[in-house]
Amino acid sequence: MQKTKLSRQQIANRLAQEFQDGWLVNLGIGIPTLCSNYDQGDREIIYHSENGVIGYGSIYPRGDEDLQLVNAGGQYVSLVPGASIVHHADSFAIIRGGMLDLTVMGAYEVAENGDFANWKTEGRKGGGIGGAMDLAVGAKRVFIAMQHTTRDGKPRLLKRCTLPITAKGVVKLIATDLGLFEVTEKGLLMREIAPGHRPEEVQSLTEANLIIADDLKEMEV
Amino acid sequence: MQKTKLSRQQIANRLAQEFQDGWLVNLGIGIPTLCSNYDQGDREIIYHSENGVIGYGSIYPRGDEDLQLVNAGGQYVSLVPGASIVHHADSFAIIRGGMLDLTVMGAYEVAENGDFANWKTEGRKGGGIGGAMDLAVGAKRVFIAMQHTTRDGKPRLLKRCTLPITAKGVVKLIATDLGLFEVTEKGLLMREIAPGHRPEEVQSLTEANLIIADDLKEMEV
Amino acid sequence: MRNKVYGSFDEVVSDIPDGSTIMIPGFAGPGTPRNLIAALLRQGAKELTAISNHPGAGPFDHRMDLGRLVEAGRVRKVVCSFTASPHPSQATAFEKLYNDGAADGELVPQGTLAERIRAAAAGIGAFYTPTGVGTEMAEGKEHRVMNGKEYILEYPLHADYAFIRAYRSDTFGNLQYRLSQRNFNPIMAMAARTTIVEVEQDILDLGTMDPDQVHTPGICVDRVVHIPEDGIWEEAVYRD
Amino acid sequence: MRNKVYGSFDEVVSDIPDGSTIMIPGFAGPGTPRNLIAALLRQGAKELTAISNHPGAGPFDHRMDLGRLVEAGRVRKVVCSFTASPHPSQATAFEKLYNDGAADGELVPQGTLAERIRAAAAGIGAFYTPTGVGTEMAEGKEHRVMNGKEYILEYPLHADYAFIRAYRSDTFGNLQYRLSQRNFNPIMAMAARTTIVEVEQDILDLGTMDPDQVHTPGICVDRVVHIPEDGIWEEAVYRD
Repeated sequence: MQKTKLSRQQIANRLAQEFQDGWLVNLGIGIPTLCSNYDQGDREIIYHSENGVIGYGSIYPRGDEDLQLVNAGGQYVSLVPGASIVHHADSFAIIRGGMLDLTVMGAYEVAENGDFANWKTEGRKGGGIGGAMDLAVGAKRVFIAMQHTTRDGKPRLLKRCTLPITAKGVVKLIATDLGLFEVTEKGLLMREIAPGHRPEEVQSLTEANLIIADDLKEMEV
Repeated sequence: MQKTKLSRQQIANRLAQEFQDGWLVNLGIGIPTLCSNYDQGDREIIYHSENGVIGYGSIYPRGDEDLQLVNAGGQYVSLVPGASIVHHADSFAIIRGGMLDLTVMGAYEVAENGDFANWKTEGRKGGGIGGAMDLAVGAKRVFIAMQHTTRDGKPRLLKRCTLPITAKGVVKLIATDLGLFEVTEKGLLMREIAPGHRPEEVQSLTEANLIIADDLKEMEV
Repeated sequence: MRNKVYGSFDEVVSDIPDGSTIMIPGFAGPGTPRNLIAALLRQGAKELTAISNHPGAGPFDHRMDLGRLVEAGRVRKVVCSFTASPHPSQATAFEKLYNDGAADGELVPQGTLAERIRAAAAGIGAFYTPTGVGTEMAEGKEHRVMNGKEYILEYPLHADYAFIRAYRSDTFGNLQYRLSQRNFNPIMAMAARTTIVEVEQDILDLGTMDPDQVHTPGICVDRVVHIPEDGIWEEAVYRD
Repeated sequence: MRNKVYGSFDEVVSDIPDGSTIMIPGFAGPGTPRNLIAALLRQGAKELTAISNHPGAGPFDHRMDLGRLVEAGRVRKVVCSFTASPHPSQATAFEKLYNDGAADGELVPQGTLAERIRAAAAGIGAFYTPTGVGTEMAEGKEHRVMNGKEYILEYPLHADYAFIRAYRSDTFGNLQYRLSQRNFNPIMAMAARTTIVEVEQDILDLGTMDPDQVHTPGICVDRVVHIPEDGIWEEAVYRD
């Protein structure tokens, strides 16, 4: 078996497979917005974007885009039949009011207690919060899509976050280029692993102690 | 000169004459809603109703009404070109946010200090506030249109309100069937008087001390 | 997107339990969900709390509204801006029960009522409003002066159900209202846990309503029923 | 109703004084009032405070936005949800000045930003939100637990001017937006003391816009300018 890390789109696809029929899902900037490219078949997922777009679909090919229609990442998207538009205060009313079944976000760090950090990096003044803090407290579930390590190979799945957090104890599921991880009361459960990798390899790139699922699966890519 | 009291429509007309070109004006239930029947000639007044109608006109003749379009008093009204509709929270955002140049309301009592009472009557449990308290604190000016006395002939322009007040010190101008009164720092100034009436007659039906304007005019009816 | 269209009013209110809190919009007629109220009257749920600008009419107005549920003794409490009518001649069904202590009332200025409903929809924990300062409405409430202006603290109003009257809907429940029918409908539709709608026009196919012209997004709507020809339609009531 | 249509962008921004607070909508492009920003750049007002989701681009994006005013040293402070860009490769003009202490920043979560703007429009004195609890954003803020949930207190954001980008307007300033162009535009148009609009389509005659389909009532609008053919239009920028 060839040793393979998941691509950005594959990370997005893996999380998209977890979406349940009828869910209202917010996709954040970065890998998460790629989730709307995944073909859900018979399942119907309604994508919400913080800028007030309710019911968008795949990212548009260049040249075919509508310049007035972007997702949270500023990418041009399509609308699905039944879509609607609201203004920013109503969009965040929907978020804060608890209507989202799920939000998918990127992160710099996730801790085994479900804390995560995605708005401020080491040594920089200021930060970029966007809608992350509202989404993290408002949505029924928070999933994270991220690279398993920094570019320098440092772990991002930690015992405790080192960066200023975005919200406390809200993360439920994490997909990285190396696996799929569930935040449980006992710690971080590795449910799936990237093709050709051994659990010890993944653990060596992870600060948090990984619990290996009894039925650990190899990810389909 | 024949002794004449103003009709409800005449009371409304007298206040409507005070409206300034371009004003955004809310009309409350009762005599105030009759103001939109007054022909403002070249002046343009935009009427706002608490139920979210912005830009309505005269009350519709029976049979011609649109059943989906009422003013604050539940009367069927016309729309003027340039009208728009908002929902109740936005309508009261406009009120509370300070966009109204004027609100005209009815009252049970008005005091010489500008307090007024229009939501709870003597000896009744509960009350009917409607939008009155929001309008009273939100609008730039409050005018009152009312009968000068109760049906039993008791004064309603008082030194101090006896009923629970709607708001403190906000009333600027009052039109009754007997005159036009301005709330000033020195007290209640009678600027105009109903045709054929003497100031002493009006004072005898008024608890507050009336200051008689040097240029007291007889009202045109 | 999921088809939320049901065939009858009785069906869409069948599961509403005793003790529910229900938001009921409408302002002097337009926007009142008369068919859903009639269905709930048939259904029998009791001990209800209603959140509504007005507690519904009394004997002076024959139209189907919240007043009929109150008259039938099915409403425990009404949160509204009129616990008494402005004119004693138009005393409501609620007012009589309220005076006798047979029903509870919470009197709220209309703008505060709208804002409390909107706060529930928006996940806001509480807000400071200037409305009511210096009046009986402010008694017992937390006061605060900010930038020289006095405010009182008000809390959100949540509900189990909202009954909604709309002009148009598509099969997913994207809604449009017509003229002053809009009033409390959009904010109540967003605030309640379950939102049930009666619709005047024929239900539209998905994708035929302009996304820019949706007043209430379908994600806020759970059940939709088209008003049949023999349903309850708005009718003229004249007021001086 | 009054005709609010002006002939040029220079004219409608001519009276904006130094030290003004200006709301600037837009989200990743759509809804950004580029022509008004360009006019203000020509006009010369300085010591500005901007309220905007994003402080505008840097050298990596050539489009006319708030970043140009910042680059030109005309902005004293930005209230926004990005005082630093997510990617250092896309460092904004503001970020550089902010790091050097040459410009001030106030970092606000996006939903709190929207709600603070809406609170200003609605005359709300302050509100409790759960957003940011347990993070650096909550430090120094008043906390309160209600129904077992923790909230922090946030205050309204007022402004002297709002620059608005709309799709359609009539002569009175009733506005419609198209798709995600809407974003912050409706709430900023309601919140600012003076609201100035650039409009894409030909200005409509009074009475030709459906009252049910107005996104921003004309009573919230003060000045309207139609974008001429040689004006600044939206253009494609692709992001991975």
